[in-house]
Amino acid sequence: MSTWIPESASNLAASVDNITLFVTIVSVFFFVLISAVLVAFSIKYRRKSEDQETAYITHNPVIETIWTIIPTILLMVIFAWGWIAFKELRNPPAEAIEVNVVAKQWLWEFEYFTGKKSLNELFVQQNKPVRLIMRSDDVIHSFFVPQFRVKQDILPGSYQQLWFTPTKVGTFDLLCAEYCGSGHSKMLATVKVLSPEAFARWEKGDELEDGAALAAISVSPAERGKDLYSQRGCLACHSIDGKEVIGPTFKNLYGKTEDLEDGSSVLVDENYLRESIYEPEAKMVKGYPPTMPSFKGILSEEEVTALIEYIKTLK
Amino acid sequence: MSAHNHTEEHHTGLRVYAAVCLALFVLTAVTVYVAKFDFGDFNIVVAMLIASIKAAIVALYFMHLKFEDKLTWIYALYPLFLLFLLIGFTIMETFTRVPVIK
Amino acid sequence: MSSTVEHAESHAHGHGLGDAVTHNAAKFGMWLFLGTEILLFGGLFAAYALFRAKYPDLFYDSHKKLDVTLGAINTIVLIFSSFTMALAVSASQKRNRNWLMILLSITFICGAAFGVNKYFEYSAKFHHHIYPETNIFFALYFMMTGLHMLHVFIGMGIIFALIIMAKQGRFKEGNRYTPVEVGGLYWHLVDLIWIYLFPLLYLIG
Amino acid sequence: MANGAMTQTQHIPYLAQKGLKSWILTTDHKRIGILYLVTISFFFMIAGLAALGMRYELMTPELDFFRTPTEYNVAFTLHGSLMVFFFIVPGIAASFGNFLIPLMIGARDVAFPRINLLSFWIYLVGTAILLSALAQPADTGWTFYTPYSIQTGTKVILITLGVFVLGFSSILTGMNFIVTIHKLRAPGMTWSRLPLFIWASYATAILQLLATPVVGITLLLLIAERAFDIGFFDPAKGGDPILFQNFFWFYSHPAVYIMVIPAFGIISEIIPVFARKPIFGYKAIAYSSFAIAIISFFVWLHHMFVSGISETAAAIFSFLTMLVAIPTAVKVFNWTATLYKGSIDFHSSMLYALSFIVLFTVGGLTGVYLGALAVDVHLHDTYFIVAHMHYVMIGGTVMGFFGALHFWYQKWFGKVFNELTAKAAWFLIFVGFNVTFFPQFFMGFQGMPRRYATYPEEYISYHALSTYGSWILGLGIIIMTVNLLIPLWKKGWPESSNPYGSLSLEWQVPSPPPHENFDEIPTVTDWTYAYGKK
Repeated sequence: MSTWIPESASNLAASVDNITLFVTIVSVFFFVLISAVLVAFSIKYRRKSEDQETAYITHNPVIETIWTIIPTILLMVIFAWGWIAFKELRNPPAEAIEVNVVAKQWLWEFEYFTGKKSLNELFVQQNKPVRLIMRSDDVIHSFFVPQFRVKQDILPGSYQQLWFTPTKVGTFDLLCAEYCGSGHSKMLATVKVLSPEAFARWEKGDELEDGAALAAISVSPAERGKDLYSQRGCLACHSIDGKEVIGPTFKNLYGKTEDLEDGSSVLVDENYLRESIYEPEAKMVKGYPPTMPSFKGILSEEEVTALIEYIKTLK
Repeated sequence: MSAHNHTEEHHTGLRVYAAVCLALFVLTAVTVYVAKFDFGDFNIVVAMLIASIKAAIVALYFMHLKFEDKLTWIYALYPLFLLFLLIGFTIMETFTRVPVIK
Repeated sequence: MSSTVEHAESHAHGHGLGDAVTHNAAKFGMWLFLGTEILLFGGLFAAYALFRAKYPDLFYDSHKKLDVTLGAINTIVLIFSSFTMALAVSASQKRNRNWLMILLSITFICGAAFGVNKYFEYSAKFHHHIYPETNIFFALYFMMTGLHMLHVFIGMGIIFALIIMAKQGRFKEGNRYTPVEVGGLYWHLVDLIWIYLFPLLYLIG
Repeated sequence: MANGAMTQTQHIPYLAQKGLKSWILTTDHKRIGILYLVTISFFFMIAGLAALGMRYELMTPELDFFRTPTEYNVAFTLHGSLMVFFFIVPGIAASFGNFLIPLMIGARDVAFPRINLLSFWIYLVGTAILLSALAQPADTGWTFYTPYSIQTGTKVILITLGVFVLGFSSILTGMNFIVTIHKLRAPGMTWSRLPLFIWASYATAILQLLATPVVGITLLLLIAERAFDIGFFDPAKGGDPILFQNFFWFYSHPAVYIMVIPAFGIISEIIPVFARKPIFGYKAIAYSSFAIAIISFFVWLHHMFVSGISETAAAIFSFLTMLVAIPTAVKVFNWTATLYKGSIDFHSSMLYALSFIVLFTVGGLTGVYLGALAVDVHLHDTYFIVAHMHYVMIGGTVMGFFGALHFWYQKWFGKVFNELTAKAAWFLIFVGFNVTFFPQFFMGFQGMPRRYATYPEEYISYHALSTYGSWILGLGIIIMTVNLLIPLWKKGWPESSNPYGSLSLEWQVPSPPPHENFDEIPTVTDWTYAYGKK
């Protein structure tokens, strides 16, 4: 990773980087110029005596015209260049593969044209253009992958699109860039760019390539639950160290008796936890906002079991 | 300075004000009347045109804009320009949003 | 060092500003303020334009629930009050205190009539379970007419103050009628905005 | 005419009268200016504390200082809305504008002294509402973006109501200044002789007057939306969330210039005095303020390049944004050129003015990145924006404000501060500011999004550096404040009323000025900047 701009991992990065470089050269030039002149004048014309002679210069049309025209030309070049690169960002090729994206407080859901779904992990194939069709279930979110140089706000009530062709195999951070509430900074996901072979295997459902799935068959349910806790966005709202974030903390949750909004109370056991994951608003604990989305169809029964096992370990 | 201690007073007469008032009544009747006809997309244009004529009459005569200096005119018209800008660009932005074909 | 100022003998007048300067400044200030009022309503007009373009049918169907006759009567009332206000300014310039008070009172009564009319209109809407949250048209209707109503009330307050001032004989000489003229400008703006609200809300073709 | 010729026969400084009533019921523009100065400084301090808290939190990637992310979000909302609406928007215009405009144009007061007091009172009511909102603060960010601001469980209505009320104060002040500048100029004070601070104040006043009502109605709609459950901005009810952004930026982009144009004016006053040179390209600077004031109404969509607006709309607004950069660039060149063949005295206020040029240049140039469409897509909503905004707001406005404080200090209060301490404080502020915000440009390039309570490990070194910088900056501001407060306890006024040899009208009366500024309204015979004229 270079120090000033992240590595480029999409077809769009190069043109964005080129214009960025141009703007940077222009900016550095003018910054150095102005600073140097300022410092030079400050030294040369510093007040040495009270009656130092000064020149009576009020204006100079030639100089003023020149330094109005030069920035104007440069700015127009930057505008035009930025626009050209922007057009590329905005216009996906026809052959792009579509992926549906749902952003909600505070997780990402991806649905592929094969019907496969994934949560907080976007799988794409190297060198194959992808078109994301994105909607939000609640407030404005923004899809941002720094290495791809793409960003698009996702609005509730309409579809937004974004496209890119990943050029490098690897895992890249996907960040929510539009402030969306208390879980905003935890609304992170990853984009997994797979080689064509790996992608084909993944599509077939043979997920052995996938570290998480691999772990699923070889680790205890509680450990699997721990991974799910961070991958599936639970951590945005539920702490494991007793802090109150948005929802109740998981620490010492199992076996506790919670007071509900309707005045009754409930013992937190396996069934209550399962119900709360699938139907969060069925039994609301007193004093918490009804913001949790349902994980029905997102987390399998097996995964819910793993999560419950994990919660049980948090004492 | 004390020699010019009064500003121009525009003693617009009762007759002018009455005529203006009457014109406004008539235009109100006209706008209600024409609303009964359907000009398609021009309904709003017609209605706004009549309203603007009425507004102009109120401003020019009742509010004496007719007798005001250039400066007042500028500051009476500039907000209208900004209003058009606000409405125009907002509408332009809203209706040029690219529909995502799904 | 060269100087940029000198003292002329001729500026002998006191510390207060001349009447003419005050009068012009006050009028100009009010015009500036009216500009901000236009832009305050401007946001509502822009929202109206946007949503009407988006939902023409909703706007058409909803506007039928408004009473054109009441709206038209209110338009006439406001125009008439503008007329009497203009005459009041004229009377104040002629230092005709009796006429000034009569005309201001008529204007005030017109404002009150407008308010009463609006009260009946609103209660009829509530009676038919039409509230701001009913749909976007009524949200705009209540916001626009409500904000306008607020301006009518403020205008009536100003007129009331002017009547009191006239009663105390404050507009006798010089340019002391400035408050009447400035208050009049404000009242005309209230009328001016209603001139647009009426066709926009009541007369959608 | 020598300076001494204007000595007042009975000089009773406007500060002489004592007692609470003499302050809260004053119609003297100078006293109202002080009232504003005290209030805005108070909010500057509170908002600054919120910023220090946020920076302290961001030392480490995980949450440790605040207990919940919501607390962090409340902190940046408070920081943003206090700084923007309660300090920087009214800031220079209300404090220095009030103090200087009548003095500089040769008037006894503003056109409507009582409305001036009224607008201060409205400002106080707004601040009171806001302070009561502090008990249950909102977490929306200062932009109040819908639909989050409609859905959040925190109390949004109070804080927006506070800002709404404040808007009227801004409008009345703007109206007052425009009328004052048009109608109350002293004889001979033609438009081409006006100090540039007046030109800048006039341009600012236009923006205050005509942009503020739009944010007023926007916030009113937001309040109505929350209170009555209607749906202008909520797509679930048929509304349009982008409409809010359109309305909000229609105000808030011009508002950026409300914040910074007065600082342009200040810099244009300070540099000629301490360089003993006429300002270079007077007309260009004067007109460019106006050009900026007018064009700034046409560029608001550049805040929305990734909000889903069309390519065409984006292109038009990118183009218009570039146009705004031109007058700004011209100003920077003019200020620099003024130094040529001058006699430069590095008074503390001059140091602020010079650092303004450097820092504002960074702020302006980084603005070009954000105006260029494709680059903005990458940088939007990252720390690059945060850094850019602070280079303009602190590097620009606050440097101008601090410069003005040091330059007109003697004029306002008739006291002298310790110049050496002032220079030391300036040094700390300059260094601290750059250490705080320069790393944020790199962080932004790397993709660190703004408004994150926690963040991925890889940004830790930038964040830590930035936090250390905030401590230096904070220390500098504390030293500066103490240095400026100490002399206020001393009795008596200094000998010289025009210590820096300024030609501008306000320095031709005693310091501090008498109640109605001038015994006799002066007649102006020459340009304000005729330094070194032979």
